[in-house]
Amino acid sequence: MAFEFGKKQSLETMRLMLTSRRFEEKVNEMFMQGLIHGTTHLGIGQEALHAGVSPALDRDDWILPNHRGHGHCIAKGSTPYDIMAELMAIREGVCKGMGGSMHIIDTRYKNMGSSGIVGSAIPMATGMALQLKRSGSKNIVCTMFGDAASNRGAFHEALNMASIWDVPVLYICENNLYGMSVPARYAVSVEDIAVRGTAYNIENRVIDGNDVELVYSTVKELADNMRKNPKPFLLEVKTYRWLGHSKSDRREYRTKEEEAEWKERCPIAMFRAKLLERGYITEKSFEKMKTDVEAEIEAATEKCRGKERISLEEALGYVYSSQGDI
Amino acid sequence: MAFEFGKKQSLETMRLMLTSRRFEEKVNEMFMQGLIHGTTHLGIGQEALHAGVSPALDRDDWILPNHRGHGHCIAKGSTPYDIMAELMAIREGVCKGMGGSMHIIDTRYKNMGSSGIVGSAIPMATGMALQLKRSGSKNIVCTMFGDAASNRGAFHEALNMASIWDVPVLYICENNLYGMSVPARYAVSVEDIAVRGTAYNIENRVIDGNDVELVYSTVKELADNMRKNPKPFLLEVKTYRWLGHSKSDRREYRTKEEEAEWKERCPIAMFRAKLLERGYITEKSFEKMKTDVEAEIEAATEKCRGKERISLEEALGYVYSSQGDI
Amino acid sequence: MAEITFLQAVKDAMSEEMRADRNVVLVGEDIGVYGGCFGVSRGMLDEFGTDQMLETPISEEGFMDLAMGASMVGMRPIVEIMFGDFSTLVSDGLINHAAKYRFMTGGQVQVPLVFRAPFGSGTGAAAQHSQSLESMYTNTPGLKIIYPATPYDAKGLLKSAIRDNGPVLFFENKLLYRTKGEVPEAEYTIEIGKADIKREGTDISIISYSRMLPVCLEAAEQLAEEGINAEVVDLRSLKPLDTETIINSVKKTSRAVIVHEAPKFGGFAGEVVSSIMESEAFYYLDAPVERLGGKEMPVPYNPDLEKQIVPVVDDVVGTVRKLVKR
Amino acid sequence: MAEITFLQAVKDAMSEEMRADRNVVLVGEDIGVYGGCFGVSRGMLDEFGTDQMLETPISEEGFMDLAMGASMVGMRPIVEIMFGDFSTLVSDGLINHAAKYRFMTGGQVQVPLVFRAPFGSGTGAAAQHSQSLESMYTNTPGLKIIYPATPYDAKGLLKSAIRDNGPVLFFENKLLYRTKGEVPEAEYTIEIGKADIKREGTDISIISYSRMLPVCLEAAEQLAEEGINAEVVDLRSLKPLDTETIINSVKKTSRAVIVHEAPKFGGFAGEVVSSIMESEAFYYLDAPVERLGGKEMPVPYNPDLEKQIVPVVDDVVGTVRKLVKR
Ligand SMILES: Cc1ncc(C[n+]2csc(CCOP(=O)(O)OP(=O)(O)O)c2C)c(N)n1
Ligand SMILES: Cc1ncc(C[n+]2csc(CCOP(=O)(O)OP(=O)(O)O)c2C)c(N)n1
Ligand SMILES: [Mg+2]
Ligand SMILES: [Mg+2]
Repeated sequence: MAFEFGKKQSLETMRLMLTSRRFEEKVNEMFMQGLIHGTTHLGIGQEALHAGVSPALDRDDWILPNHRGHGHCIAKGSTPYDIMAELMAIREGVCKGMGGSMHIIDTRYKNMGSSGIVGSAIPMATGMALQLKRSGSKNIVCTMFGDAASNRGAFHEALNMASIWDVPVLYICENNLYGMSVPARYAVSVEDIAVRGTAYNIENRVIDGNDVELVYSTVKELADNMRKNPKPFLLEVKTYRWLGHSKSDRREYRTKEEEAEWKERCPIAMFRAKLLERGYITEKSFEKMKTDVEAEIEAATEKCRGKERISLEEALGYVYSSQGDI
Repeated sequence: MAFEFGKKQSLETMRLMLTSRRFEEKVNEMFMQGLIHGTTHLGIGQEALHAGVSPALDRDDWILPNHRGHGHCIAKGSTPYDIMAELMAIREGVCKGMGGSMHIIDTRYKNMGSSGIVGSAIPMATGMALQLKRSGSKNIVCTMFGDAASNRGAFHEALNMASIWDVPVLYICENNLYGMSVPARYAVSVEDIAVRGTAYNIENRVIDGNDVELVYSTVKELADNMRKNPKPFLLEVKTYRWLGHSKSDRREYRTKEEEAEWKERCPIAMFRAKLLERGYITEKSFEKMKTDVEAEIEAATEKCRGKERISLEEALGYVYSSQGDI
Repeated sequence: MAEITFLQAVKDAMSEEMRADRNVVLVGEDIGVYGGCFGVSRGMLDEFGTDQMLETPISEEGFMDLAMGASMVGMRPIVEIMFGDFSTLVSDGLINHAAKYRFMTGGQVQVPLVFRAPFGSGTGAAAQHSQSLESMYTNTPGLKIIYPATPYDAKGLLKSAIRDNGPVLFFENKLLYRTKGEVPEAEYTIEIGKADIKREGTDISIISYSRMLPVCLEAAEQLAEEGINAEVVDLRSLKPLDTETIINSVKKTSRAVIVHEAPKFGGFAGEVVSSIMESEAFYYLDAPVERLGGKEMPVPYNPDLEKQIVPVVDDVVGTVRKLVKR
Repeated sequence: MAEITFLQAVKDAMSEEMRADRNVVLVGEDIGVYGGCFGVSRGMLDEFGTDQMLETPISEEGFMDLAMGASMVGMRPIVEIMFGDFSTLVSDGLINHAAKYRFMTGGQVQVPLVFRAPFGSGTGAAAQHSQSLESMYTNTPGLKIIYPATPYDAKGLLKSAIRDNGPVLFFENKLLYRTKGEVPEAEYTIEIGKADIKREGTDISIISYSRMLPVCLEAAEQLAEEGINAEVVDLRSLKPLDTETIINSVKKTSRAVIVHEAPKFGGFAGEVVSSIMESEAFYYLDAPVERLGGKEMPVPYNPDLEKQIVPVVDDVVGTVRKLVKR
């Protein structure tokens, strides 16, 4: 029978999902108010992945989410403040304000972040896993990328190498049906991207990406196998992003009906129903958790106010390598 | 029952195979004697492909062989002289001596040649076929590439696009077991490269690339279907190159035994045996054909002597586009 | 004359040429329903349909090579790369293929292909979405390179680029998209390779292109108030470079400064400096020619720093003052 | 001191560093049994095994990104690209990733990666296997670029490159591989970014690098017979550029010519010219600084033309005579 979280983990997981959701809502508001510049890609609707993947990994396993990765970064250990500070481009941001939304990298928590070049983190992740393996580590690398990224040549080259060298890397394709405005059913020549694994002799599977317990138990199973028997795996998770691709997306390429259907399958609502049923939460305790999370995000945002940004001189210090042992 | 050539076609096919074989032997000799500079990649052992592919296509179908393509170029229409002249870098060469062995392009015979960037002709061929289709032509494009080329990202990106746009392009993967010194069994993560078609929903098949009648009949069948119902196909042909990858290859990466086994499966010898059995040739008529071919190649080579090369001024005229209709 | 935006000018140029010739095809990501990442092709899908609007998967290398192949058999593709930064992914198609095929084939083929891409910093898009990469291409024989600064120039030059029978790179600065300028209703084109004097002057030649032009023009206005009469030369095309106009301007003013957004070290200004040094203009110089370029660092997300890394009006004014004092 | 070839020097540098640190790994195509396309790594597989010799599929983009990823977690990869021309395929890894990650992450990671590639014309390999592509990279902040001309410099600089904690590009001219020079048995390194005066002189500074250095030295000998005493400056590193040595030399000689193999237009000489122009050396000039570079064309297969497109001794001699007469 299907895997179920116990009470403690259920609450932690729910809180993580709510944190991811609220964080993105807040970022969205701040963009609308012009408080954050540049652009961002929000993961609302994909919280089951955020709460299902990183928690299923070891603390020292690495992740490389894609550009829609705030939730994954929080799940791996960065605080909402760490990330909000980066979006606000202040010194206390994870990348000292030099990276921005697309590049939330936090090596303290073994998060190598995303590349702004869609798909290029796939070979990078593969190389990291290869080095972990040759250095005798039992840790693995998990990289998430979208349906559209699977059309990049980098995907092909990386998966082939991972296969011939038995690299312990877990490829998670977050198939949210669109790459920007382009439907996967148009741009991706196969129905299930997971089958692309067969082109490299890589085991693969498709699962519902909105069922957090399924995502968690699957990732845990795969990661544990991979530690014992190092080789790559391609996991496709079907999900949906509720908002536009980035700010300034009118979403003319999809129907309101489709959006409504998927909102019916809200990962948080579905999990909430289960927890109510299992008696792990009550309407009241859930609302309480939501307000706590909101308060936490507000506090994190507040904390960014009036914080300093790094200087040109300091920035210049990061252009070239520093010498000595690393 | 298996397809068989009639007498006339049998003789033409045999002559083509012998011409390809002899041409390569001659080029090899000339390299050894320092009469040709640069480098070259010889197709000895792969003659069943040369004589089986282009003759099965329409005159106006395009081909793009890879760097090991002299035999294909002859089969598509260029004379041994046209190509030898190119290798000798004289004006009368197919590319006026500007391209060399790796770039035998002869648009008179709808041969767009190979790119020196392994695998990059795959998307080029796909684009050509797409344009033929949208311009209402019934012609298709056939591109040949090696086992190692199937590891290039360009392969992945091209096949995905060919699939979603129903592009009439026939991809022929000439799996000769090695990419330079690297065995396909090491570098290619699948046993049969044809299965990579499933990653793009592209039909595929594996055949013996040393059986000229099988190659011919298969290509004919696929090309004819493609005309009626435009969509890509991935055909893998298993074969072997007898000589080194290029000049200066000591072939330390494979055994003499393996080479001997494959020479046992010489496409010319196997076809010769059939024709003797069918009474289409006699030992004597076969020897006669061989000496005729040798004489033809010698004549072609002789003809190159003392021919002029183009000047720097003329070459400068090809750097930028010429205007007016094309 | 109507006032239109730079963005509209680019769109009009493409639309007019696509109307006139069905073989002119726009190729790129999210160009259809979405109308392009920056909205350049908004509405064009309705007029031209999928036959002339080829919406691609995220396969930059692949669709560049695909378009290049198609261009050799009748298509006249306009390949839109979403961000100039991603031109790294198509540099092989441009440098090793598009730029060389006419030459390598001894003139058998032409490659009437236009590469278009938005580029530049100032939008908070950070290091991988903000570069000015002209120097990757200016040293490649066979390529023409255009950097327009006004709607009038953008339209006239893009039309010439589309009609050119060779590969042309056309870079559009993001910050110019919304700027307006007069453009005649009547059909016109501008010859590639001709600079334009955007402001006549006698005391110094400020030589620039693209987004830095308005900066230089504003600087010239401020300098005029101090009695310094600067001439502002808009290169418009980097390759071929209009050395005649540069030289004549410098002979007249006997001073020059070159301004671009790309980092100063290794930037295109070096070519302009050398063209002056190698001409008789050298003997007219009353002061050394100076270069103003971007700082030696990737583009930071931090908006305070992002503003500081490209030349601004004060930098130009200061440099000119210093040179004229000499 | 022993006399060894340039090729041996490169091999010794790699072997010594690989012996000293197991995390130094050679990554590339046909580097194992085959010993590398040019034989640089012949025999190294026996000593270092597959753990430090990572033989890759033909997946340049993929294995560059893979190595870049590995370098952030402990590997110190030396990525060999078979021909410098193929660096187009890894330009994304170098320009958008390796050069930027330390900066983008606010100093969280370093990218101790060496890119090595043979380059240049003169071998009859034609347009796609003969280029000198430094200008693709010299405008990229974050990269260091080395073009050694002698075995001594090659060994000392490559060792420094391998020990550098940032990305370093190391270009090896094919025609230099067999040249010999004195190299001490004792361990030594050469600081990146320091030019070397290979011949002292007083009348003119001939500034060059890599394969053009011996050409310039020979020219200097011929000029000496005419009583012209030329100083020959070997840049060795293009980035960082040793402007101090350049400036001091030009102040001494008051004349300069820069010589490289890459096409003149848009070539690196422009940066050197500008560095002189912007320094006090400008006021010492008795003649304009000249550039000698390759002709404005792809490298032709035709060997007569191939010889004519790069600067030769007579070109240098002629230019110097002209400048000194002034
Ligand atoms: C190589 C490259 N091409 C295009 C882009 C622009 N872009 C950024 S995200 C994106 C869509 C990616 O879709 P997908 O991989 O499915 O991820 P999702 O956004 O759906 O999570 C595009 C086209 C880019 N950043 N990099
Ligand atoms: C992108 C690229 N990488 C490497 C090379 C060098 N190279 C030329 S041919 C070749 C092997 C190709 O093997 P395969 O595709 O199997 O074709 P085959 O030579 O066996 O016919 C290599 C590595 C190249 N020309 N282009
Ligand atoms: Mg998606
Ligand atoms: Mg092969």
